[in-house]
Amino acid sequence: MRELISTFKNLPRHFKTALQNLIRNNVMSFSSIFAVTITLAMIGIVGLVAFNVQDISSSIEDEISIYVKLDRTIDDAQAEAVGTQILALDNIANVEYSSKSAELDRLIESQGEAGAALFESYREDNPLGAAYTVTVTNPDLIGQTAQKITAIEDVNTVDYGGDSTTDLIKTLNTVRNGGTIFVVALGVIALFMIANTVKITIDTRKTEISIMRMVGASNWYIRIPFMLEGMLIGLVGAILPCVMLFYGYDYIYKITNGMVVTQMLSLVEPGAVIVQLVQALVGLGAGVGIIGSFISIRRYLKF
Amino acid sequence: MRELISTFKNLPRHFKTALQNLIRNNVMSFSSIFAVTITLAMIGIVGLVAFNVQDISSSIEDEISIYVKLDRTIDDAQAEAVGTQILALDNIANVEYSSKSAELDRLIESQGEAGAALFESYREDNPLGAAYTVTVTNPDLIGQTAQKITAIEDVNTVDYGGDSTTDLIKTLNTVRNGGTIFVVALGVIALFMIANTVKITIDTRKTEISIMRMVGASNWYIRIPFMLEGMLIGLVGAILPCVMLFYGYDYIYKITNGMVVTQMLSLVEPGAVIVQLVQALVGLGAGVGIIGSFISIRRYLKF
Amino acid sequence: MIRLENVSKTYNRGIRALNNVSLTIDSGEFVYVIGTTGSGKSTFIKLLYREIKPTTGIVEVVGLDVAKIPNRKVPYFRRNIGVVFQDFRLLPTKTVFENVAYALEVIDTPRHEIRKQVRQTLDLVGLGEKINAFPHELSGGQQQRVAIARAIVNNPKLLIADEPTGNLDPDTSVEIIELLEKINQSGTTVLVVTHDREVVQSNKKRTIVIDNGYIDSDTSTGGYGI
Amino acid sequence: MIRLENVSKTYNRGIRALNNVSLTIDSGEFVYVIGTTGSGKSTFIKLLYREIKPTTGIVEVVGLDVAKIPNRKVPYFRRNIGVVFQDFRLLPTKTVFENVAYALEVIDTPRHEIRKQVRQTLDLVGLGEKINAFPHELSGGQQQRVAIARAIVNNPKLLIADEPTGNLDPDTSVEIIELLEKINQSGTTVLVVTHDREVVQSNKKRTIVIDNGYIDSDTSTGGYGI
Ligand SMILES: Nc1ncnc2c1ncn2[C@@H]1O[C@H](COP(=O)(O)OP(=O)(O)OP(=O)(O)O)[C@@H](O)[C@H]1O
Ligand SMILES: Nc1ncnc2c1ncn2[C@@H]1O[C@H](COP(=O)(O)OP(=O)(O)OP(=O)(O)O)[C@@H](O)[C@H]1O
Ligand SMILES: [Mg+2]
Ligand SMILES: [Mg+2]
Repeated sequence: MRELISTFKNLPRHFKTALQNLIRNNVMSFSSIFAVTITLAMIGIVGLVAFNVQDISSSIEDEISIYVKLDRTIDDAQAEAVGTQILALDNIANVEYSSKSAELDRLIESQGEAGAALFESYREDNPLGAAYTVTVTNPDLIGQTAQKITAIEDVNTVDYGGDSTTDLIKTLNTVRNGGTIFVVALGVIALFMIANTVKITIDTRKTEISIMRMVGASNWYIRIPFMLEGMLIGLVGAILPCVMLFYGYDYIYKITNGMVVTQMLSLVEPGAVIVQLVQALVGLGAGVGIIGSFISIRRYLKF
Repeated sequence: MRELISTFKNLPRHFKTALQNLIRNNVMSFSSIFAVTITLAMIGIVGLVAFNVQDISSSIEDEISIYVKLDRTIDDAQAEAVGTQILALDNIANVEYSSKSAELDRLIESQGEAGAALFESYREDNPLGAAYTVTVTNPDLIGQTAQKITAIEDVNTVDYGGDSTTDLIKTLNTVRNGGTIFVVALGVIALFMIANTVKITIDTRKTEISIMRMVGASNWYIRIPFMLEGMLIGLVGAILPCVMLFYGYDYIYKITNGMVVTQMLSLVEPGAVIVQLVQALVGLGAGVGIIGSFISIRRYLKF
Repeated sequence: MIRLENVSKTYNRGIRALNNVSLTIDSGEFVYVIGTTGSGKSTFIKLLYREIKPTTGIVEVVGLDVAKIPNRKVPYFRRNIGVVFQDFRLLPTKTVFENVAYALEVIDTPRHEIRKQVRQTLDLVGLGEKINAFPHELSGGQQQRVAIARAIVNNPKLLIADEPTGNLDPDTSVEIIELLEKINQSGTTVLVVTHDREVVQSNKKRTIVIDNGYIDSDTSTGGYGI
Repeated sequence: MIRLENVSKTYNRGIRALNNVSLTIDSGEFVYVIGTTGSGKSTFIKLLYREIKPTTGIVEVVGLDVAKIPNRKVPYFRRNIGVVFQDFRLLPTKTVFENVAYALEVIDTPRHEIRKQVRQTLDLVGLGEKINAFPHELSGGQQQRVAIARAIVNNPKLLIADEPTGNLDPDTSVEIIELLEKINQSGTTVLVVTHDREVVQSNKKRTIVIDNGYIDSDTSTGGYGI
């Protein structure tokens, strides 16, 4: 208790000590900061890529829809009724109507140059039914939803791409989950890296620590400056990666107009994402620095 | 020269020294080896993922094809002539013929349940032309190839998905190039990481180095054991990641039967890839260890 | 102040540095410890401030059984003791002033107090003008005097000095010994390990002679001086 | 063997440790360097084996202008000189044997030669049984004797010893000085920095007194002894 009060009272002095050590051990400090910098840069880059992969995969999912063909014998009111019933189901995001003649247009168009010659004659007595294009909120359940729609009266066929779409969705999920695991794994590795660097930095100063204890410094009195030093190393090490991410991504976003080659690979807007990432990096750097110091110094506070 | 001869003559002794130092500085050595281990593990994982992404993206490209519809008035011989002309073009990998009636089957099938009712009547006087499905060797040039096919007589329409396919191809290229840049960047970062660790390890022994010079040890005599030690750190650090990759990937490949969820995401076969990766990791670990030591020790051989 | 009871210290590989040592040193005493090199003098005093623990026997200092102090409490225990180490042990990244001040900072001395006392003590050991130098910028004797200053700056109850004059010329040595005596007169118990025959002979004090890990003689218990 | 011409050494912050020193020491001489603490003795000898370079003036040792030796060649130059450092400078991860052997290994001495000579030398300084100990397992005086053994093991042309008896008891000191004399008699030039008045007085040799960076007296040029 007395120790704790003394610790807080001495915070300014500890901070000064931490800063001094950082400057006076310049070679070592530089190496540690460098290690933190490249580790955080790595986390930053991987994080950004992951964000974008997530984003792209959701936008691909957004394009997935169920194509519902209605019986061609029903009238407009009945067709509308089907639309209402679909909307009433779970997992429906949006429903778009396409009339009989719009469907014929589509068919003709799909047959290319020959289309008009082939099918224009059907215009009078359209053999096609009207259709709905249905988008869902949770693509994982698209199969079930399609089945429910099939059960609705006056619905002729329901098409969502079947297995190939479920496969695509599963694939996207795998990519996303794999990506998350990958980022987390890299993150953990990187944090070990920082903690290890801090550990080495402290190892080189074990004599110093033992001298401090010899002279009567309590464990917290010794620990705090080291932890603050770890924090400073983390913070200073975070500067470059943060600046790089902030301006670098902005720059890439600007010169590509927000897309990589095509609309299909559109980039996440810089703003919020970058701010989040920067916060994460600064937090990680400082946090791991502090905790790493705390843990590493432990073994030297025993003699 | 004399120095060089002496160096080689003393290699066994230097090796013993390196090994001794590794063991006697156990805490420091452990930290360095740990740093190398996690760095190489990272490179290994990223490398494997990259290999698989490359592989998957090429197999997606393999599926891309040009759909060539022929005039419906031509006879079989003429159709065959078109096929020969297509095959004569550059960039053609494969050409597959689909007769008029096969085309009608396809149309009927595409219209679902209503298809037969709608189009079966056409069977007698088929309004559709025969078609070729053409796959290309270099998807990047698919647009040009399609254009050349269009110019062939008796070809009615040519469809390769137009912009959306070119977009897909560009996207895949971007993913591949981006992936390569990403892997290389991470690799470089990781190597800096190892070199930095070796540097820290040597920094902590600058007094030792200066004592050696005081006692008359030539620069090479001092340097060699440090370089060997760096190599050992690299080699020992590579063991775990290599074992992990070797058995880990094999395991994943076995339990997934070589595919992640769907055929679309099939995994590269373990064998050769893993052997290459392991070689790369071992080489990197040892190489960076040696070179890192060489460079780091430089500044301490001056006093 | 100090009580050893049948204390032995065996290092690993079976090196017996101290054998069955028993002695008592009272508060306020001034004691010399002498003996040939490697006889166990440093081992003896390392036991007192708990750099090492005895293999067998009991070491009691300022009323505490030293071996039983929990690790966490050791620094508090050490605040009672000022130690001049044979190998100085200065903090390499701190200046002379900061090294000496550190012993006061850890016991929460107010800043102006620290400044005053550190300056005074450094003047006392004759290092007034080296106040901002780093240890590696000092000569051997100067480093030794910084170590002395640090040991005495917080007025410890017990002052232990391992060869405090080993790197000093005879004149400076005499000054330092006189300083230690002055500190002793103000009530501090002082224990000095030394090889300096002149020092021991010119100041007739209690002298403990250690030889090969045994107490060879102790003038207070009827042994013989050199 | 050694020639200094108007040598001055100024450390950073303008600390003048040596002022315009000129002297010559011939091959085969035995010279004591004495002076109060901080007077510049270590600075003087650090100039000789090029731990530092003079600010002005010329230092010539074994016929070479020390300041002009390229960095790469410095170790070869140092093979002519055995140095006992004031702070020992033993390699912490090497045993006593390995520390001493190192000075022979670097000059490609055959292995059985090394073993023989190291053992002999360690016996000579009285450390025969500590052969496999690490420096941190030794007492102060034992470390000092390892440093001496390392300095003499390769029979250097010039032997420099900075306080070789600072951590030794009087009897061991005498033995070490006798050892240095024996080495001197076999032709090696010996330069000893010491505070030990007894040593200087009992062996009447050329004595250089340094005071505050100046040569205060030099018995060979008609100065006075202590
Ligand atoms: N950590 C250690 N491990 C093993 N042996 C040790 C250790 N420390 C000291 N010794 C041995 O114990 C014996 C006594 O050592 P100590 O340091 O107490 O001697 P000392 O009387 O202080 O000698 P000096 O006057 O040379 O300083 C010596 O033989 C020494 O080699
Ligand atoms: N690296 C350095 N930077 C600045 N000043 C230094 C440095 N080394 C020594 N000095 C100063 O130079 C002066 C002479 O130091 P030197 O080590 O030569 O003394 P010395 O005669 O060997 O003393 P001692 O007997 O105490 O070992 C001292 O005042 C010392 O503080
Ligand atoms: Mg001792
Ligand atoms: Mg000196």
